[in-house]
Amino acid sequence: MNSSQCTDKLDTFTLGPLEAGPACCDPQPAIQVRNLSLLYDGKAALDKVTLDIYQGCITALIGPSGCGKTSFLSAINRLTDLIPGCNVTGKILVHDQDIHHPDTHAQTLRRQVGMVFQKPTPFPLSIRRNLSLPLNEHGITQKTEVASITEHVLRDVGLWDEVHDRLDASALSLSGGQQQRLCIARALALKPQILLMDEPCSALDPLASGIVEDLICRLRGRYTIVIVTHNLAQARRIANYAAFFWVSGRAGQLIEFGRCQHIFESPSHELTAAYINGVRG
Amino acid sequence: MNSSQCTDKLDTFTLGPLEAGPACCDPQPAIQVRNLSLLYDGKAALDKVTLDIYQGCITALIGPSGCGKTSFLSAINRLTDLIPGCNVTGKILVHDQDIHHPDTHAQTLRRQVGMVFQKPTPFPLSIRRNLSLPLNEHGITQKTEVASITEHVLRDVGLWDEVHDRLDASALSLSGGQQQRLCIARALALKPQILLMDEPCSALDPLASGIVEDLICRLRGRYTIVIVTHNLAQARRIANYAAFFWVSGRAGQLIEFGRCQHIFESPSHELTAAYINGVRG
Amino acid sequence: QAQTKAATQRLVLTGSSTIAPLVGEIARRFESLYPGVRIDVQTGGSARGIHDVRKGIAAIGMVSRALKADEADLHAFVIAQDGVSIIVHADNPVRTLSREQIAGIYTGRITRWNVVGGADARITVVNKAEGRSTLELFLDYLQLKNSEIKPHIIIGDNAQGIKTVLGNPHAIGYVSIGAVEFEAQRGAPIRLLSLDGVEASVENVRQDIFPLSRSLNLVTSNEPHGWVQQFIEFARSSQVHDLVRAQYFVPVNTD
Amino acid sequence: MRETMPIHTWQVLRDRIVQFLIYASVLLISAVFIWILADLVRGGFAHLSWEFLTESPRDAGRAGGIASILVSTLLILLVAVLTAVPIAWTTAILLAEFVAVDSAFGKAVRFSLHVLAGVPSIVFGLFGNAFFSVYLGLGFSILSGGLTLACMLLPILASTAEAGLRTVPNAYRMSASALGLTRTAALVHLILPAAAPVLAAGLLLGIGRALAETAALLFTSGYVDRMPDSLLDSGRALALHIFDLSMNVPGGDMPAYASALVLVSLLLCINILAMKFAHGLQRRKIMT
Amino acid sequence: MILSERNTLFRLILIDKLLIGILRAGAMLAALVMLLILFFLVDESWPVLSKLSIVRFIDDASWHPLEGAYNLMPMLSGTVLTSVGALLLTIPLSLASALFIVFYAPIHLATLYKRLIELLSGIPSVVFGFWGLTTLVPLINQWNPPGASLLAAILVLTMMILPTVTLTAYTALAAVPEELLRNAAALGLSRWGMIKGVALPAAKTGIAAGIILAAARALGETMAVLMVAGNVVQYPETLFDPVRTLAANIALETAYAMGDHRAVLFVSGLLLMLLVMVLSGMAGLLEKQRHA
Ligand SMILES: Nc1ncnc2c1ncn2[C@@H]1O[C@H](COP(=O)(O)OP(=O)(O)OP(=O)(O)O)[C@@H](O)[C@H]1O
Ligand SMILES: Nc1ncnc2c1ncn2[C@@H]1O[C@H](COP(=O)(O)OP(=O)(O)OP(=O)(O)O)[C@@H](O)[C@H]1O
Ligand SMILES: [Mg+2]
Ligand SMILES: [Mg+2]
Repeated sequence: MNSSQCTDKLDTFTLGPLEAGPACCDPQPAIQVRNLSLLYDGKAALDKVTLDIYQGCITALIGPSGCGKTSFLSAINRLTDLIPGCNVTGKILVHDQDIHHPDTHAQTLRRQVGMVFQKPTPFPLSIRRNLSLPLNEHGITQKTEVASITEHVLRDVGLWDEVHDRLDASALSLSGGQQQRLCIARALALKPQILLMDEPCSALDPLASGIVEDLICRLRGRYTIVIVTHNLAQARRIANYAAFFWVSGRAGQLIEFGRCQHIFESPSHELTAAYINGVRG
Repeated sequence: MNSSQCTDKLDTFTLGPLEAGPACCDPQPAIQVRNLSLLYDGKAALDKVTLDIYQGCITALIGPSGCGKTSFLSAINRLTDLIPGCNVTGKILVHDQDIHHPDTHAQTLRRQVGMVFQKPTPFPLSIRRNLSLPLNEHGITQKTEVASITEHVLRDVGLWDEVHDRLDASALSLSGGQQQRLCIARALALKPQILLMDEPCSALDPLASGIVEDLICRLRGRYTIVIVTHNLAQARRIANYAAFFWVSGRAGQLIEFGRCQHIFESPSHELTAAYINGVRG
Repeated sequence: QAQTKAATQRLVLTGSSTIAPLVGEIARRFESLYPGVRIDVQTGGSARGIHDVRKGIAAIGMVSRALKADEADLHAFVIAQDGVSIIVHADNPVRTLSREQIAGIYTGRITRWNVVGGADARITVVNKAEGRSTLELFLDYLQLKNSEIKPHIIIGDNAQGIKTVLGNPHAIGYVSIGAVEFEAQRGAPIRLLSLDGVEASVENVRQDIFPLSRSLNLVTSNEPHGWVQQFIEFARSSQVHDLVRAQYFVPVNTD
Repeated sequence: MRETMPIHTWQVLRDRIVQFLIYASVLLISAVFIWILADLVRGGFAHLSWEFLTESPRDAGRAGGIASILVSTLLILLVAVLTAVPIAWTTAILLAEFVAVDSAFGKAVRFSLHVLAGVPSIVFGLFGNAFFSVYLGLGFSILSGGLTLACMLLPILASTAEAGLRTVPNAYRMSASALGLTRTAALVHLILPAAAPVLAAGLLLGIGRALAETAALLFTSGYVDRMPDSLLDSGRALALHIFDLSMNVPGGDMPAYASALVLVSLLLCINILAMKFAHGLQRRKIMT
Repeated sequence: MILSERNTLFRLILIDKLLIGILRAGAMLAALVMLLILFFLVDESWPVLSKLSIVRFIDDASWHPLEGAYNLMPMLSGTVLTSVGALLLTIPLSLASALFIVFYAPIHLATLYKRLIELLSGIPSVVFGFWGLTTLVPLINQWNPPGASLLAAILVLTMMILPTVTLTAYTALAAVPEELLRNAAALGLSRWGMIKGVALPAAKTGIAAGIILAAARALGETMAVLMVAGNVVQYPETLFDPVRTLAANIALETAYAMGDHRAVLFVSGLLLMLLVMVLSGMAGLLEKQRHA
C-alpha cells in the first residue's frame, strides 16, 4: 500500500460510504496463529492456541476472566515484548509474514496492527496532538497531510462534529466514550489493516458503549477486527466469528472457534454451551 | 440471642446440616428501607428508595454500573459514616430498630449486619488472627471459645479441610476464592443476622466463583442475605427476590422489586426487561 | 585560564584561628591598596597552616606558636605577639588561680569552685580540641599531657571558648588574651585571670613578662617573593599596627 | 439489639485513653516546634532589614548583612544542581524505563545509589575535601563545594525522579508502543511531561537539602565570607554562616537568628512550591 | 508485506539506540561516584590502616591522636547512644503524629498538622543545633551543668528525625488499602481496634523502613550534635554527661588534622559509613519484603 493510494481511499473513508464493507464470501486468513503458548514468569497463560483470523471480518474472543484473551491480543502485535518475564512460543503470521522473524520490526508491525484498550487512554495532550504525534513519528510531518488525516479519522469515528471546534483542548476533557472513539481514531490514523480491541466498551456507560459498538460495526469489511468482549449479546450482535477461551488446568486454551451463529446457537463443545447459557463463568 | 444458645446452634452449624434452611413461607421484613436518599458531596447517588428485605431470603440487587447498589448496601450498616461528605436521609429499620437512632451504636449494628466486599480483603495477618481479631474486639477473648468458633465458621465456608493445618500462615497466601471464603467466615464469626454482599464473586475465577456461589446458597434461610451482582444468571440461580436499580436523571432509583421469577420472566417495567435481555446496560 | 589568573592574583592563607581575624583585616587593607589581588583566609589551626604550606595548598600559613625543630624547612615571619590566659565569667568571684590550682581543675582533682574560693558550684572545664596550638601552649605551661585533662566541654576556636564561658557562669577556659580583650571591650561579661601573679594584659605581653605568651607567625615553604613577599612585608609593617592593636595583639617592630 | 450485644465499656475507655495520648503527643510536638519557630522569628525579625540582605558581612558577621553569603550559597547550589540533574535524571530514566528490574546493570546502579543515599553528609565532606579540594586541586572553592553537594544530591534526585516516572500510568507506554512510537518519542512527548511535576518536586526537595547542608561544605567550600569573584573562590554558605556565627562569634547570636530566619523562609518557599507541584500531579491523576 | 512506505524505520531505531547510550553513560557516572567515594576514603585512611592493627581502634587508652591513642569506641558509643536515645523518644511521638493525621484529626486539622511536620522536615540541622545551643543547653545547664550533654544531643536529634519518621509512617499508614479499613469497620471494630489490629500490622514494614532511615540519619548527623553535645571523648555515665559522636569528631578535628591524625579521621569516616550502610541495607531489605 503506498501513500497516494491511501489518500485516494481517504476521500471515501468517511461516515457515509463506509457503512457497508465488502462481503466476506471467501474468507482469507489475515492472521494465522499456530501453536501459540505464552508464559508469564514461567507460568503458562496460554497453551498451544491455533487459530485463523479472517480478513475483513470481526472476530470476537469470549471467555471468562483470566483465560488469556488480553494476552492473546498482546502477542499478535508483540506488545508482550514490553512485559518483562513474558515468554511467547509458537508462530504468528500476519499477512503471511512471521512476526517473530528478525527482519520484522515491532514498530512497523504495530503500525500495521492497531490496538484499542479497555480503558480509554488518550495521551494527556490536545486532541489534535493525540493524532499528529504518532503520524509525525512515522514520518508524516507535512502539515496539510496531517490535518487532512486528522479530519478524516475523526469523521470516521463520528467525533468530528463534536470536537472540530476545540481540537486544541485537552483530550482528557472529553467524555469516556469520546475518549475511546479518539483512541480508535488514533489507531486508524496510521492506516492499519488489522485492529485489535480489548473490551473497548466495558469501561463506558451504556449510551457511549452503544455508539462505539455502532462504530465498530461500520469498520467491518475495511479492517480485520479482533475484539475481546465480556458482553455475549454484543459479541452476538457484531461479530462474524467467535473464539471461545477457557482456563483448563492452569493455562488458557482455545476451546472452540467458528462462525458466530454456530458458536451461539449450536456450540459443539459442552463448556461453550454452559458458558453461553450463563450456567458457568 | 445469647452466647450459650449460639454455641448450641454452632454444633449443627456445619457443612452438612446447613444444606437446607427453613422455608420462607410468610416473609417477614428484616430490613425496612423508607425513602432512602444518599448524597455524595451534595450530588445524589440514590433517590428515595423504599424497599423491604425479607428475613432468611436472598435478595439480589441488579442494575448497571454506578446506579448506587454499593451505596445502598453501605447505608444499611452505616459504613457511609466513614465517607466524608456523604449524607444519608430517610429511614432504615433493621429488625424494627432505627439504625440512625442515637441509641444505636454503629459498632453493634455492624456486628449484627455483616458485610462482604467485591475484592477479597483478608487482613494481612495469619488466618487464625483474621478470625480472632474481630471476636476479641467484641469481647470474646476466651481461647477455647475463639478456637471453637474459628473451627465452626471455617467448616461452614468449607475452608476447614483446606487450611486447618496452616492456620498460622498468612491469609494472603490463600488463593482468591479461599480469601473470599475466609472473609465470609470472618463475617459469620460474629454471628450476624444479616449479610450484605457486594459482588462477592466478580473478582474470582469461574471455579472459585462457583464454590462461593454454592456457599451463599447454603447460607440461605439462616441469614438474611442482600447480594449485589452483575451476573444476571447468578442472580437468577440463587436469589429469592431481586431489586432492579437504574440511573434516571442523575441519581440511582429503585425501578422494580419482586420475586426473582417475576423480575426475570415477566418484568413489569420496560427498563427492567431491556436490561434483563441485554439490550441495554 | 581561570587557573592561571587565580595562581597569579590569589593568595590563600590557612592556619591558626587566633591569627585569622587579624590577617583578615590586614588582607582587606592590602586588597584595597592593590586592587586585583585577592586574599582568601581560611582558618584551621596552626598545624593545618604548616601542612597546607608544605602541600602547596596555601601560599602562606598562619602559625600561632614558634616553629618546632622538625619544622625548620619553613620560613617564619612574626607579625605579632599574643598571650594566652585563663578566663572565667565576670560573675565569678575568683580573681586569681595558682598554677597548681589550674592543673588541679583541669585534671579533675578540683571539681567545685568553693575549693578555690568561689561559689558553691560545679566547675565546668572547657578544653580545646586536639590540634590547636593554644592547647599545646597551655599544656606546655601546665606540664600536662592532653590525656590527663578531664574536660566537660571541648571547643574549637577562641571565640567559641569565649562564647561558652559567657553562657555558663561556672565555666573555666583559656583563650588568647587578644581575643578576650577584644570581646571584653565590647562589653562581654568575661574576666581574664592573672597567671603566676602577672596580670593578663596586652601590656604585660608586650613587656614579655607574661608567662604564657607566643609569637604569631606567617610561614612559607620557600623564600617569599612576588605578592607573597609583598603581603608579608605589609603585614609586618607599621601600616598595620593599628589593626594589630585593634585585635589586642602586640605589634612587632620591624623598623 | 443493644441488650444482646453490649458495647464493652473497657473498649470505649481504651479508645478514649489512646485518643488522649495521641492528642497529648501532638500537642507537645506542636508546642515545641512552635516554640522553635517563634524563637527564630522573635530573635531574627528585629535584626532583619533590607540592608541585612544587601550588605556583605563585616566584623566577622556581627555587623553588615549576608549578601555575599547569599551569592555564594546560590553559586554553590547552581553548580550542584547543574551537575547533579543531568546525571541523576538520565540514571532515573534508564532505571525506570529501560532496564528490567532484575538486570545486573540496573541492580548495580540501584545498589550504588542506595549506598550513596545512606552516606552521612560529613563523609561527603571528607570525600569532597580529599578528591575535589586536594586531588583535583580545586582548593577551598565554590566549585568543590558544589561538586560535593552534587554527589550528595545524586541519589535524592535519582530516586525521586525514578519514583515519579513510575507513577506515569503504564497505559501511556502501552498505547504509545501499540501505535509504533519509539521509546524515545514516548519518553519525550508523553512520559517526561506527565512526570514533570514529580521531577520538579524532587528537584526542589534536592535544592532544599543542598540549601540546608553544612557538614559537607565545611571542608570544601570554606569559610570566606567575601563576595566571590569566580567559582574558584571560596564562599561561605548560609547554613555554615549560621553555624559559624553561633559557635565562633561571641555576640553573633542576633545575626545568626536573622540568617536562620532567612534560611528557614527560603526553605519554606521551596517546600510550598514542591508541595504545589506534587499537588498538581495528584489532581491530574484524578482527572485521568 | 510489512514495509513502511517511508523509510523512517532506520531513523527510529537509531534514535532509540542513541538515547539508551546516553542514559547508560549517565547511570555509569552515577555508579562511579559511589566507587570514587569508597576509594578515596580507603586511600586516605590507608596510611594508618596498613600500619596499625584494627585492635588499636578498640583497645587504645583513649582518643588522643596526637599522643598516638586512637580508641574510637567512646565515640562509637556516643554515636549509638545519641541515636538510640533519639529513636526511643521519636518512635512513640511520630507514631502518635502519624495516627493523628490519618485517623484522628478532622481533615483540615490533619492537613494543617501535616504541613507543620513537612515544614519542620525542611528545617536545616544547624538551625536546630543553633536553637539547642541558645535555648536548650542553658536550660539543662541550670538544671544539671554543663548543659551540653548527651541529653541535649538526644533532644535535638529527636526534633530532627521526628518529621522523617512521622512522614514515612504517615505514608505507610495512608497506603493501607481503604478496603481493609472498610472491612474492619464493617466487622464492628472500634477505631483503636482497627488501628492496632489492621492498620499498624499492614503498615509495619513501611514504618520500620522509615525508622531505619531515621536511624541512619541520626547516626550521621553532624552539626546539630556538634553544637550541643559538649564533645568530650568519654563513655557517658549519666544523661547529663557530654559525649562526642564520630561525625562531630570529624567536623571538629579534620580542619586541624594532618598525617596520621587525618588518616584516623578518615578511618572514623569509613566506620560511620559502614554503620549507616548496614542500616540502609536493612531498610532496603524491608522495602523489598514489602513489595514482594
Ligand atoms: N503481566 C503479567 N504478569 C504475570 N501474569 C499475568 C500478567 N498479565 C496477565 N497475567 C496472568 O495471565 C492470565 C491471563 O491473563 P489475561 O489478562 O490475558 O486474561 P483475560 O482473559 O484478558 O482476562 P480479563 O477478561 O480479566 O481481561 C491470568 O491468570 C493473569 O493473572
Ligand atoms: N465515595 C464517593 N464519593 C463520591 N461519589 C461516589 C462515591 N462512591 C460512589 N460515588 C458515586 O455514586 C454513584 C453510585 O455509586 P455506587 O458505587 O453505589 O454504584 P454501584 O451501583 O455500586 O456501581 P458498580 O456496579 O460499578 O459497583 C456513582 O455515580 C459514583 O460515582
Ligand atoms: Mg483482559
Ligand atoms: Mg459497586
